[in-house]
Amino acid sequence: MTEPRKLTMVQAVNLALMQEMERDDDVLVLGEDIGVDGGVFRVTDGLLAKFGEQRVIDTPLAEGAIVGMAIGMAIYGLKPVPEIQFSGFSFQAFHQIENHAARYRARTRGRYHIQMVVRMPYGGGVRALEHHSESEEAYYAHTPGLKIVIPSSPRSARALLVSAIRDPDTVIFFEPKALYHAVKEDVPVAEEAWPIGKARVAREGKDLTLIAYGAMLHRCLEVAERVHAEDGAEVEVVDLLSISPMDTETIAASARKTGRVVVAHEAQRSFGVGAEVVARVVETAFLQLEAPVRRVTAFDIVYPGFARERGWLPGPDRVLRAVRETLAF
Amino acid sequence: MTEPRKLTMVQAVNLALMQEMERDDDVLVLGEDIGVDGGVFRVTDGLLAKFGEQRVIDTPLAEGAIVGMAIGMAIYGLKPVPEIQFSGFSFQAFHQIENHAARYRARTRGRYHIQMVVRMPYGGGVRALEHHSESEEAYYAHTPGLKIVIPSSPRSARALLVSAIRDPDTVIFFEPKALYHAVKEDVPVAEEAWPIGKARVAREGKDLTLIAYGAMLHRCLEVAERVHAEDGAEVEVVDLLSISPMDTETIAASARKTGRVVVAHEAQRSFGVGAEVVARVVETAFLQLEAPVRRVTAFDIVYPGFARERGWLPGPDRVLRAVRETLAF
Amino acid sequence: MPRTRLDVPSIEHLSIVDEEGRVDESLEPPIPHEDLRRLYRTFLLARRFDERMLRLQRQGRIGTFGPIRGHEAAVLGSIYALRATDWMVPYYREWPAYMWRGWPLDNLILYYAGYAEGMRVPDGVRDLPLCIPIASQIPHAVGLACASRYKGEDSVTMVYFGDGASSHGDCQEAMNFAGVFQAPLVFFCLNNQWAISLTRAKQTHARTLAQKAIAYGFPGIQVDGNDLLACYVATRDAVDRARRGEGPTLIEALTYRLSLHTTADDPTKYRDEAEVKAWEAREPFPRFRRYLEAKGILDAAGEAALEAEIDTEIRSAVERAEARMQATLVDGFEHVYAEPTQELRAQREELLRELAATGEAAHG
Amino acid sequence: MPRTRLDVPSIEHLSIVDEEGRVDESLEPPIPHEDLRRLYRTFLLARRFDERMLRLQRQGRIGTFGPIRGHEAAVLGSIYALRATDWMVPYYREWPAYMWRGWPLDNLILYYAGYAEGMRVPDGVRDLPLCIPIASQIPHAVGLACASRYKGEDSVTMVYFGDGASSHGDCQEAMNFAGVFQAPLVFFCLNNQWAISLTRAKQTHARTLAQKAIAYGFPGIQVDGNDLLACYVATRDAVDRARRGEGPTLIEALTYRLSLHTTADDPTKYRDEAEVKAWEAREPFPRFRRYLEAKGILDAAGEAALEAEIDTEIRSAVERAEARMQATLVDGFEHVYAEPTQELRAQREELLRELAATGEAAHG
Ligand SMILES: Cc1ncc(C[n+]2csc(CCOP(=O)(O)OP(=O)(O)O)c2C)c(N)n1
Ligand SMILES: Cc1ncc(C[n+]2csc(CCOP(=O)(O)OP(=O)(O)O)c2C)c(N)n1
Ligand SMILES: [Mg+2]
Ligand SMILES: [Mg+2]
Repeated sequence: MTEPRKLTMVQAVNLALMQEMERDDDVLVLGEDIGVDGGVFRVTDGLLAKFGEQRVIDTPLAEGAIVGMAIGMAIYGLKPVPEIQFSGFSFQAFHQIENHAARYRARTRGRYHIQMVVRMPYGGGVRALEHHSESEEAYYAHTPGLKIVIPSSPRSARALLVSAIRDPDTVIFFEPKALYHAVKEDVPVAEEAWPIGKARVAREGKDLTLIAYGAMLHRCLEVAERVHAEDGAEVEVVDLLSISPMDTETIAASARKTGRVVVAHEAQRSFGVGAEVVARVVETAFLQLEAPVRRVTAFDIVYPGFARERGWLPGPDRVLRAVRETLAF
Repeated sequence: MTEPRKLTMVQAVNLALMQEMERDDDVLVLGEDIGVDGGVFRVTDGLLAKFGEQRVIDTPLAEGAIVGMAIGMAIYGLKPVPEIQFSGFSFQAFHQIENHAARYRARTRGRYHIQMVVRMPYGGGVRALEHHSESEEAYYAHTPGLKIVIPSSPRSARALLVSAIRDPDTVIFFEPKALYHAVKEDVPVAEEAWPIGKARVAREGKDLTLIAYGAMLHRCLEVAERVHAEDGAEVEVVDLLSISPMDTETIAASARKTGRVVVAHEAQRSFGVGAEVVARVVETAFLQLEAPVRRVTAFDIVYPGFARERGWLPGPDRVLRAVRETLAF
Repeated sequence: MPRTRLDVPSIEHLSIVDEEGRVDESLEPPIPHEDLRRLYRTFLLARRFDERMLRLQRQGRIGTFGPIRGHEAAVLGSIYALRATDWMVPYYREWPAYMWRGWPLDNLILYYAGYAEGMRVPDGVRDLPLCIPIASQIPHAVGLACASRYKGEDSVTMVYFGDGASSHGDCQEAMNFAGVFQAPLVFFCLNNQWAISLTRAKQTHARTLAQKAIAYGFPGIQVDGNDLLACYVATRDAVDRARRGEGPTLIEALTYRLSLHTTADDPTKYRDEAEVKAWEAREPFPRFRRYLEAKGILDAAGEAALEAEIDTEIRSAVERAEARMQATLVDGFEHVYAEPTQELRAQREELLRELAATGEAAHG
Repeated sequence: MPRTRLDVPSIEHLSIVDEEGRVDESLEPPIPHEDLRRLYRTFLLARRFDERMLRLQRQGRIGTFGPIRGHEAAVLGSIYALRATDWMVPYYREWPAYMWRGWPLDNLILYYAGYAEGMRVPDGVRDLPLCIPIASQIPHAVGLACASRYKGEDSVTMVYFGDGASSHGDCQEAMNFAGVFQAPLVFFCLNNQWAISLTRAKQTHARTLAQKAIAYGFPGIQVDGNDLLACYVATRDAVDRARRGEGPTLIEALTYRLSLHTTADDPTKYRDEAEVKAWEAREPFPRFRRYLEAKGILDAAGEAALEAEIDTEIRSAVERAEARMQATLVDGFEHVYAEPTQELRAQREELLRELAATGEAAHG
């Protein structure tokens, strides 16, 4: 029981929910199909049997009301963890998040606050129809009062979800669905909580900084290994983990050291998270920069259907080319 | 009748609507209080009397249905111009815009398209409560399939709204409400349409590029004059007009010429339009850059109420400091 | 039976004190005189405060706000049915309820002068702040109601909204949730016949708003919203039912927005003075006063004293509010998050440097 | 009259052919035999197509999709009441309607194989593409209906949605708009008792979905959704009323999702096989076939031939679809805007350079 266990991300998220619900009666989950069905990805499997209908609430089909109801629960003092079945349907609740979740603490000068984690599977790579494959993090990240967290592995998912649930502010927790079953990782059974707002240097290097998060991280690590093997260059890979607050210090330190930066994400390019990374790099490491900061992203087109998804998602090849060109600049 | 007339932006927008509705029976307007009341800012005044209830539609209070209904009309082939009473309530319709308006052409491979202009007053400076003073353009700009237009004066409002109405794609048209009555400008009575996607060099200069849009433009022009008078430096001021598509060519040409860039907007800083401008400048003018690109924006805080609005909105002083520091870098 | 008629619940209209002040004694609730006196005082206070706010706005001392004249009986009749441990979720015409529940008046003035701190709900008071995005507060009430029940409390939640709000998805989704979860919740709709310039008739094709409850499977009732007693009785019954675990109720209170939508509004553009006059004749204040007079609760001397007392109370609230109008933008960096982020700390420094450079103590 | 009962419209249930195939002749609509034959053919085609799609999915030749087994009578009965000039707004269980309205089968296969071009609605067909975000298509139907009327057409719009969708704000706002604008519109709710794992009973506390129409002030009716004739008659009446300018109707068709929610779903997690069995006994296909047999429209020989014909039709549709599965991402740059933007042209170049570099002809 005290040994770490190899878990998938689905199991790791489930573990975090189980343990936090055991630990704190005020934590509860709600959403579509999260109870009897255990969630369409089985992330909430077993919670209903263990915690009952008052804490594992199958709701009617209405995202606005799910999040709105959760906000009311948080005003009361509970710690709801609503699930949006797919991030593509989160805009149905966006007004509740922007109008209220993000503002309630400021609006009432601290009298109330919204301790809520909105969980949602996001991202591509699972051969799904539109609205089931897109990446929406940038829409949320622009909103003061919210925190945006994106884990990249079972262990980080578990450790960050625990922190998100305990965080007194609203956290939008994007779960890269391509990773739900893709990798297994040792996850300690004992409590583990990682700080929100800290990036992680996933691989050290001195020649170029490659910044990513979620499922892209793995493609970037792959590229770093390949560049090491084939070109002898050392790519430092930064896993953001928290999109907002963004860990400017870690980014800046790495950028100042390497002078060359590439940022990669699945979302379309323009007005995305990559732009913010570029801006912060320019603001904090301008004098050390030896090449323009490159963005490797999906193209600015509507999701083209999964038959065309492989080219739409930025794969290792595209990252590799950007890295090589930036190294050669 | 053929002479230009001095109009406020409210009158200029009204003129564009009048003339386009006269010209094309398929153009119609809908929204809350836009008929009998003529709009809470009087922008649609007189339209009901002239075009009747079938084309000037006072709707029940539901932004999602307003935009959703307009999308249906556009699928049919009409050219609806829904109004959202304040941009702060546009998230209530955001799912309709992101899920449908932006995607319908791609989804049906061109069989249907959404020729619709969603008009909304936006921005601060009018001593209003929360949701009535914020700037939401970045949320929309990240969405492929949409165009985002922000005029900066009566004439540009008229000429761009005409283009937006005729544009076969969905345009989100943000009207800077601080400018509704603030300035009068000559507006030609005869048809005038400016291309969407083109920025305008509002003032030429060789020493620094200052990029802005909407109400910020005027604060920036003021700064440029002051820098000219007090420091003898020539600031080039670029008025974006179209946030998406963004006119990278104009930005790049100016940045390459001056080597110093400051971008200013009312919206909060992080993940905003400014970040995208920085990214494009870095991508297109890296070798000419002599200073980090600076962002002058609202702080990343929740709208603090209008008693604190003056400090929250980036005023000329803040722009001036950024310009001077960038010139001195 | 190939064509079968299915049962549908019925909808009632309730009135107790009519326009002439005649009381239906079979329905008259037994309200202690002390409470009637306090209700009357709050009514008068709300009325005078509303008038003073209009003057403050005209003088530029506060910003745009929505007067509440005409809504007092509906709000007070309903809030009187609540306990202090019950939750109250308003939109923006419920000042009388705030007053009833012990808010300092200066908070409201401060808020409408552009100071967010006006909406710091007083400690211990189970009210939510005003809510500007129409209908968006209604799902919160479902959450509060279910949370209270989950924590084993027997408290009830009441949420207010307008006729306009009833068209919004947020309202309709919330009612459906409340029905499904049998939430201890009262939906109180202030149908004041207008949503800015849109009449009730154009807001929905349903004959009543009360009948919308049928869509969600719980009781709906229409009351005379200018009749404080009827509003009280309907709410009391709904609150009792909710407290007993019998689920939500929708109450539609028929009243009228006698004043402007907000101070930015010009109703002559869209409504007939004659209609306003007709409703002025039905307005709740004289009716409630007549009821109290008949009960011997009010007398002329007492009223003059009360007016003077209220005038002083409002005057000192304005003074307190204006004394609190000390804005520094730096405060805006608090309460964005529980702990300021790295980025916010940096931006706060930026602002402080800027203030130092300009020599300004604070930004207005 | 201090407590008055207000009138509320009533709700009817309609059935014409019962589970044993007995026909209520007083209600039986006069459908030409040729049409009955075509309806039957489409029904069978839809059924066989659904089965084939399941196999294709299991073989990995298409992606996730939602089988439609059990919904055919409701969809065909209702779509039969529409003219070609009327608009049809589906969600995703209305393939029989697409088939009825002339869509090539290969489009559906193509779509579910991940090719957006499958949803290029055939020219001249007034259908909308499938809609994935639940209920979000419903307001579009209001727009189509009002637009048709504005252009002086007498066409009607029909929109389909599920029991789950009825809880969504988009649905409820749209119904309210339709009532206010008296839109020529039919709301057709396929109440198949489940929304993935949520039962009808937990979707709303209302006894019927039909009664939700009362909230919006227009007629609602419940029909046996496994009875093609009842679905037709209810829709015909609603369409006629809409065409005459008498506004919208809500039809709730009681049916059952006999298969999986989608191929990614495992219903054994949440529902009882006994319930499915009970509904299998009521399923629409045998009932409709029995009705046609009694009319002498079907015979065994004809049916065997029809099965063979349909098999060939589906087989060749699969072939055509697979021949069309030629993806290049470059196509994705088309139809984002009417004219590609400067930025998109640049990104397209980027992609082409990338393809040239890797020597790939196209990205899958
Ligand atoms: C979501 C949203 N849309 C639009 C507005 C602008 N607005 C403010 S009040 C109002 C009318 C509200 O009418 P009703 O609900 O009847 O309340 P009343 O003001 O009549 O009391 C509108 C449209 C808003 N505040 N929120
Ligand atoms: C807005 C939205 N939320 C959630 C989903 C995920 N989802 C897909 S189908 C479905 C259930 C739909 O139920 P119903 O409306 O009854 O239609 P049915 O599938 O039963 O025919 C859900 C929750 C979605 N597609 N859209
Ligand atoms: Mg109203
Ligand atoms: Mg269903």
